[in-house]
Amino acid sequence: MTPVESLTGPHSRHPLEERPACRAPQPIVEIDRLSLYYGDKPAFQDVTLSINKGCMTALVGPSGCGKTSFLTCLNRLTDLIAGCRVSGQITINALDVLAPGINVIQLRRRIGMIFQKPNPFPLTIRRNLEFPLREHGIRDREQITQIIETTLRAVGLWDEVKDRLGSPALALSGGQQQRLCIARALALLPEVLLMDEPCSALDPLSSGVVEDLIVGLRGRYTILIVTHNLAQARRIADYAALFWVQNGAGRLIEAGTAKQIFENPRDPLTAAYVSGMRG
Amino acid sequence: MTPVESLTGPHSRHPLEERPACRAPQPIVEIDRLSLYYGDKPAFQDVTLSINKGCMTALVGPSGCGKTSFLTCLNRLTDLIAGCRVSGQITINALDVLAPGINVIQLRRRIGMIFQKPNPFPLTIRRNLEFPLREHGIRDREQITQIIETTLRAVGLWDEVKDRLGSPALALSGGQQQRLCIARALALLPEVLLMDEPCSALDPLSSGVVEDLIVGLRGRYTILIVTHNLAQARRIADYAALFWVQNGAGRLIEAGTAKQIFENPRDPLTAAYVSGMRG
Amino acid sequence: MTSLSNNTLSRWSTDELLCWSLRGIATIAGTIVMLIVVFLIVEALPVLHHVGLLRFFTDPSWHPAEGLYNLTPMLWGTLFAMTGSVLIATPLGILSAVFCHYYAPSVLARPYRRLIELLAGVPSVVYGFWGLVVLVPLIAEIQPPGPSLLAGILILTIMILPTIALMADASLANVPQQYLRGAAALGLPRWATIRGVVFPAVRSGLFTGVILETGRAIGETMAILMVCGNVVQIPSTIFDPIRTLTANIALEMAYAIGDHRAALFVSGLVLLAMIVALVVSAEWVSRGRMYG
Amino acid sequence: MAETLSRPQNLREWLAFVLVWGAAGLVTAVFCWLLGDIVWHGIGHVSWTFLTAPPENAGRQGGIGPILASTSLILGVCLAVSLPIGIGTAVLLAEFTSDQSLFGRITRRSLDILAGVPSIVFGLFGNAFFCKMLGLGFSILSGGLTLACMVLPVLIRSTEEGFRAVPASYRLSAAALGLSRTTTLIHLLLPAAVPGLLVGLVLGVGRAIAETAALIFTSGYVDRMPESLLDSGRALSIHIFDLSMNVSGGDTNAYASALILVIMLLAINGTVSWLATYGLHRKIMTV
Amino acid sequence: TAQTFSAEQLSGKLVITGASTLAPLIAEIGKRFESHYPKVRVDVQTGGSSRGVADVRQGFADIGMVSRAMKAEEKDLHAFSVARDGVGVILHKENPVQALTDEQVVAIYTGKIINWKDVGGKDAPITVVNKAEGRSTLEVFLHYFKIRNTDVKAHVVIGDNEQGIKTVAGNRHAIGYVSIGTAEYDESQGVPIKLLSVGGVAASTETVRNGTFPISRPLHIVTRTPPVGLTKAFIDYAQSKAVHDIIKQQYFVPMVD
Ligand SMILES: Nc1ncnc2c1ncn2[C@@H]1O[C@H](COP(=O)(O)OP(=O)(O)OP(=O)(O)O)[C@@H](O)[C@H]1O
Ligand SMILES: Nc1ncnc2c1ncn2[C@@H]1O[C@H](COP(=O)(O)OP(=O)(O)OP(=O)(O)O)[C@@H](O)[C@H]1O
Ligand SMILES: [Mg+2]
Ligand SMILES: [Mg+2]
Repeated sequence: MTPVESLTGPHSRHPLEERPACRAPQPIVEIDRLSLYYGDKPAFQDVTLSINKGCMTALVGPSGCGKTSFLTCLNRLTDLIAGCRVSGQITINALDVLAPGINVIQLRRRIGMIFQKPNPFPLTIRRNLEFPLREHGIRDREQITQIIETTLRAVGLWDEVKDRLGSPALALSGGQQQRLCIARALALLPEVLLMDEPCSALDPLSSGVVEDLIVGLRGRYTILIVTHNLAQARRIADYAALFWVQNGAGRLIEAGTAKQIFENPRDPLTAAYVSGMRG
Repeated sequence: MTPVESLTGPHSRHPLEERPACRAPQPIVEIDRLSLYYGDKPAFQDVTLSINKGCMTALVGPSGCGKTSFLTCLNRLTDLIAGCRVSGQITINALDVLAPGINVIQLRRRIGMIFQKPNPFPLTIRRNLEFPLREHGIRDREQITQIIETTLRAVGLWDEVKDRLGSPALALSGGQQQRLCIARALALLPEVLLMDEPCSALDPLSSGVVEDLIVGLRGRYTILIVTHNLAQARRIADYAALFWVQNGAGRLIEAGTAKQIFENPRDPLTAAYVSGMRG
Repeated sequence: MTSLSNNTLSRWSTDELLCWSLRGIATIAGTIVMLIVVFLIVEALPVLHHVGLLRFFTDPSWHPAEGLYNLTPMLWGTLFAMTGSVLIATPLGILSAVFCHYYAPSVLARPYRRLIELLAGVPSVVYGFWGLVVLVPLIAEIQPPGPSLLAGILILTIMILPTIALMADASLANVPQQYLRGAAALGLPRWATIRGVVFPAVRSGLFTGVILETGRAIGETMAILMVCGNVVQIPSTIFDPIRTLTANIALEMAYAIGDHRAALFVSGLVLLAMIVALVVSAEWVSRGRMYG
Repeated sequence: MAETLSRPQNLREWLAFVLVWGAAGLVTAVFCWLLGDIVWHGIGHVSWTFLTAPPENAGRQGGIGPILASTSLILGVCLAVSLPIGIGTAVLLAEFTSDQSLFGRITRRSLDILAGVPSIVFGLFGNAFFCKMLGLGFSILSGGLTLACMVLPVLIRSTEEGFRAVPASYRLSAAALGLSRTTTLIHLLLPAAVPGLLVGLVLGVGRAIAETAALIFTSGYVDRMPESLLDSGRALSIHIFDLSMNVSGGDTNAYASALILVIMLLAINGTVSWLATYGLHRKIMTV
Repeated sequence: TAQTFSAEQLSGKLVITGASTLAPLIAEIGKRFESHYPKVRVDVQTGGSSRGVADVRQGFADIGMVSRAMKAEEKDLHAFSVARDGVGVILHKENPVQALTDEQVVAIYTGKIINWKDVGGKDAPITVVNKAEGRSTLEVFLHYFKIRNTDVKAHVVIGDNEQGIKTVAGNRHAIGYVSIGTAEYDESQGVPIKLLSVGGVAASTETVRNGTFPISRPLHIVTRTPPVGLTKAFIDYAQSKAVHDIIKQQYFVPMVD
C-alpha cells in the first residue's frame, strides 16, 4: 500500500471524484499569457502553460526567475502582497481564478500549497491539523481525529508523533515539520498541490523521506513542484517547465514532458541548464 | 589566476605566514573528547578529531546530529547561548580555545564563519565590509577601499556590485548575499574558515558559483565545511567526518580522507549513509 | 510587509465585517482628535474674535487680566523643556534597553525592566512633589531661585524615560538572532555589534519611541507646573524659571473668566499646532520609511 | 543573549561598558531615591484600616478605601473601552492598511497628535464632551472614557509594533490553507503579537493610573464609596494631588497613598506579565 | 436654621463645584450634612472659582464655590459667605529679617529691592514668589499693596498655597504670600517658614477673626436663583454655628462668632 491509498479509505468524507492517474493528458489548469508585476517591476511575463490532471509538473530555473511568484498566482496568495499586480488568465477546472468575485477561501482550499521553509503554526501538532479542518466546517470530534490519523499516516508521521500530538509542532525536526505541513494541506483534500522547493531546506535523510512521500502522491494529485534539484525533477516529474530571466523579467523558455526536456531539450538555454548544473 | 591568488597581493597588510597547501598532514585544530550540552540535553558527545592545515574537511551527517553545534564550539559562539555547556579540549595553533580567560574577539577574528542562511547586516554593501575592518583596527580609508575591492573580486562579486556599493546589502540576491558574507569573513584574513552548509539555501546557479569560490579557497585556508550535499563533499573535500545520532546524542562515527570515507567506509553506518542517500 | 488590503474579493462576510468594523474603530481615534480640535477652537473663538491671532505673538507680555496676551515666551519654554528632556532621555532610555538585553546578567535584567515599568506609572504629581521638595531646593543651593528650566528638564526626563526605554526594549527583543551571531562570528565586540548592527536594525521601533516620548514631554502638565517656576519669560540660562503652555493652562484655568479663559484655550491650540508641526517634520525626516 | 563574561577589549568598548552600566545605575539610583522617599515617609501609615476606611477631615485622617474602589473602576472602564479600540486599530494599521494608503497615514498621524495632547486639555475636553454634552456628569464613566482617549495612542502604537514583528510566513501559510483573515487574526496573529500589546498595556495602565489633570474635571473629587459608574469618584492620583497641594498637613497621607499606588501598579504589571507568559504558553507553542 | 427640616423631608443630590481652596471645607460640611439627612448626597467637585460660577450659571451645578469677593459682572448670582481667609507674607524661617514695612514689600515685589541686605538681612538675592494670574490671593494682595500685576518682578509663580509654602520652605531667600491658616498650621508642624506682620498687625487667624488684620478675602458659595429647599437647607447649614468647628479644623476663619 502506498502511503496515500489509505487516504481514500475512512478519509473519503464526501464523494470524491476518482483521483486521476496521469495517463491521457487532460488539462486541469490552463494558464494564458500570465504576467505578474511587483509595483512596476515585472517578476515574470507572458507565461502560457497547461497543467495536466493527475500529473506531476516540475518547474525549474535559476533563482529569481519568478517560480515562487508563479505558484502564488494560482491560489491568489498574490492578494496578500501590497503592490502586486497580475494580468492574464488562469482557469482551474473551468473556474476563472483571477475573476474579482470568486470565493478565494474556497479556491485556496482546493489548491494546497507547501512552502520551501516548513511553516507549521506555533500550536500543538494536533491543533495544526485540526484548526484548518474546523475552519472549513468539519466540527465532528471523531471525524477530525480520524482525519488526523489518516493524513499523518499518509505522510508517514503517525508512528513518530502519535504519542505526542499535544506537544508543540515547532519542536519537530525540519523534515517532520515539512511532512506535517504536507499532511495539513492533504487533510483539506485539495485538487491541486503546489510545492515550492519542499525539500531544499531539509537534510538528505529527511529530504529522502519527503521525496518518497511526494512520489507516493504522484498520480493521485495534480502536483506542481518547484525544485532546484534537477536530479529530483528528473526522477519524479511527468512534465517539466523551464523559467529563465530575460530582459529583467522571468519567461517560460520551454515546457514539455520531463523526458523530452531533460533528454532532448529544444532550446539551447534549456540544454545548457539541464546539462551544466551541479546536482 | 584563481580568485584567491589576488588576495595575497595588495591585501597582505601584515606579514602573513605562507598559506599552506594541503600536502603533508599537519594538524592545526585539535579536538579532544569534546561534548556539548544544551541544558541537560547533549547535542554531541566525546568527539575527538584533528583538522589539518590548509585542507578542506567536510562534516556530514543527518539533521540534528550536532554539526552546527560542533562548529560553534570552535569559535566560542556557544558563549552566546544561554544554558550551553561545553566540555573537553580544543587547541588551535597551540591556543587553548576553551580556556576561560582567552581573548574571544581575537579568536573569532582568526576563525571566520559562514552560516547556512546568508546574514549580511542591514547596512550598505560597503559598510558590511568596512565595519568589521574598522572594528579590528584598520582605519585607513584607502586601505579599506583596497581591501573591499580585493575581497569582492576574490568572491567574484566586484563586477556585479561595484556601481552600487552604497545600496543595501539585503537587496542582493541570495547567492550574492552569501558571497558577500564570505568576502566579509575573508577580509579579516582568518586562519580557519568554518562553513555551515553555505550553499544549501541557494539555487543551483548561485550554489555553483559559491561552490566554485570555495574550491578556489582550497589549499589556501583551512576549511571546515558542513554540507548535506554528499556529491559536493565528495567533489571538494580532502578529509571527511561523519556524525550520527546515537542514544539521543550526536557522535563522531568515522573520520578519514574523503576518498576513504566515500569509497571505502569502515563503519556500516557510513557505508549506508554515503551510498543510500540521494544527492 | 504583507498586507491583506487587496483581498476585498473574498465572499466571506466575516472578513468584510471585520475589515469594516476595524475601519469604524480606527475612525474613532481620528474622530477624537477632530473633536478636541473643534472643542479648542470653539472655546478660543471669542478671544480670537476680539484680539485676533497675531497679538498672541506680538503683545508686550502675558497679562490677560490687563488684555496682554503674548504666548511666545511660553512657546519657547515648552520647546526648551521638551528638547532638553528628549535629548537626555533618549540616550538614557536606549542605553537602559541595551543594558537589559546585552549587558545585564539575567538576574538583573528582569528587575530592572520591572523598575522601568514602575517608573512609567508613578503619577506626575508624585514626580512634581518630589521635584519640589528635593530637586528644587538642591538647585536653589547652586543658583537661586531653584524652580527653573533645569528642574523641568530633569523631571521631564525621568517621566518620559520609561516610554523610550520600554519601546526600545521591545524593539531590541525582535532583532534577528542571525545578525547577532553573524557579528559575533566576525569577532565584533559587544558595543560595536550594538552600534553597527543592532541600532540600524531597530530604527523604526526607536523612532516610534522618540515620537511617543516627545508627545509626552510636550503634554506633561502637573509636574512641570510644580518645578518650573512658571514665570513668563524667555530663559537666558537653564537656571531661569520658565512657563510652558501646559502649565499656563493648568495654572490659570481654574480662576480665569471671559477672554482670559478663551486665551488659555488659544494656548491649547498653539500647543496642538506645535505637535502637528512635530509630527509633520517627523514624517518628513522619516519620509515614510520608518514605519515599515 | 548576554555574553556577560567577556571583558571589553578596547577603549571604545570600555567606554560603552561604563556608559551603559552608568546609565542603568543612574536610572536605578534616581528611582531608588524617589521610591525610597515615598516608602520612607509613607510606610508608617499603611495599614489595613488605611486601605479600607473612608477618608476623614479632608483626607488628613482616615483611609483611602472608597478612593481605591473608584480608581479601580476608572481603570476598568478605561481598559474596557481602550483595549478593543486599541487592538482593533492596531490590527487595521498593521494588517489591513498599507503604509502608503491615505486612510492609514491619516489615522497614524492623528494618533501621533493625540499622543501629544496635554492631559489638561483632555480633562477640559472630557468635561465638555462626556460630562456635559453626553450628560454623564461628573462620573467614573466620564473619567474612564477620557482616560481611554488618552491611552489610545500608546496602546495602538506598541500593539502595531507587536503585529509587525509576527513573521510573514504565518500569514502566507494560513492564507494558503484557505483560512479566513478573521481566523488567522484571532488564532495566530493576535497571540503572537501579545508582547507588543503588553508593552502598550503597561505604558497605558501606567499613564492612566497616574493621571491627575484629566480626571479632576471628569471623574471628580467626591470621596464617597461609588455605587454605580455614574457616581463621581476620586482617583488615587487626585487624592495625592489634593493632599500634597491643597490640604495643609496632608503630606504623610499623600506619601502613604503614593506608596499604595506604586504597589498597585506593581501588582497589575506582575499579573499582566504572568498572564502573558502562562496564558500564552497554553495557546502559542513556540519552543 | 437647619433644624426646620426633618430628616425625612430632605432628599436628593446636591452638586457643588468651584474653588479648590474651598473644596475640602465644603466637602467636610457636606459629610456632616449628609449624616443629619441620610437621603441627601452632596457631591463636591473642584476646578476653580470661575468654573464654579460658570457651572452654576449653566445649571450644571446647584451651588458654586468662589474663593474671592464677587465681581461686578457676577451680580446676577446670589452669594453667601461661609468663611474668611487671611493672606499673609511668609519668609524662610532662617531669614534674619523679622518685619517688613508695606513700602519694603512693594519695593521687593516691584523689583526695586533685589537683595536682602537692603532690608536688614544677609547679602543674598531675593527670590520673589508670586501667585498666578486670576487667583484671588493675588488680587487681594495686589489690591492691598496697590501694585499692578504687570509691575511685579516675580522669580517663581505658583498656584496653590501648599506649593507656595513648599517653595519658600525650600529656598532660604524667598518671600511669598499665602493663606494665613495654612501657613499657621504648617509653621506649627515644623515647616521652616514664618509669617510676617503686616501694617504692624501680627498675621494669625485670631487677628483675621477680630478684623484687625488688613488683608483677607471672603469665601463664598453662590447660586443662580434664590435658594429654596435642599439648596437653602445646605446654605443655611453651612452658615450656621454648627459648622464652625469644621471651618477651624480646615484652618479658615468663621464669619461671625
Ligand atoms: N514581495 C516582493 N516584492 C517585490 N519584489 C519581489 C517580491 N517577491 C519577489 N520579488 C522579486 O520578483 C522576482 C521573482 O521572485 P521569485 O521569488 O518568484 O523567484 P524564484 O524563482 O522563486 O526564486 P528562488 O529560486 O530564489 O526562490 C525576483 O526578482 C524577486 O526579487
Ligand atoms: N539553542 C539550542 N537550545 C537547545 N537545543 C538546541 C539548540 N540548538 C540546537 N539544539 C539541539 O541540538 C541538537 C543538535 O543541533 P544542531 O543544530 O547542531 O544539528 P545539525 O547537525 O546542525 O542539524 P542540521 O543539519 O539540521 O542543521 C538538535 O537536537 C537540536 O534540536
Ligand atoms: Mg522561490
Ligand atoms: Mg545545522
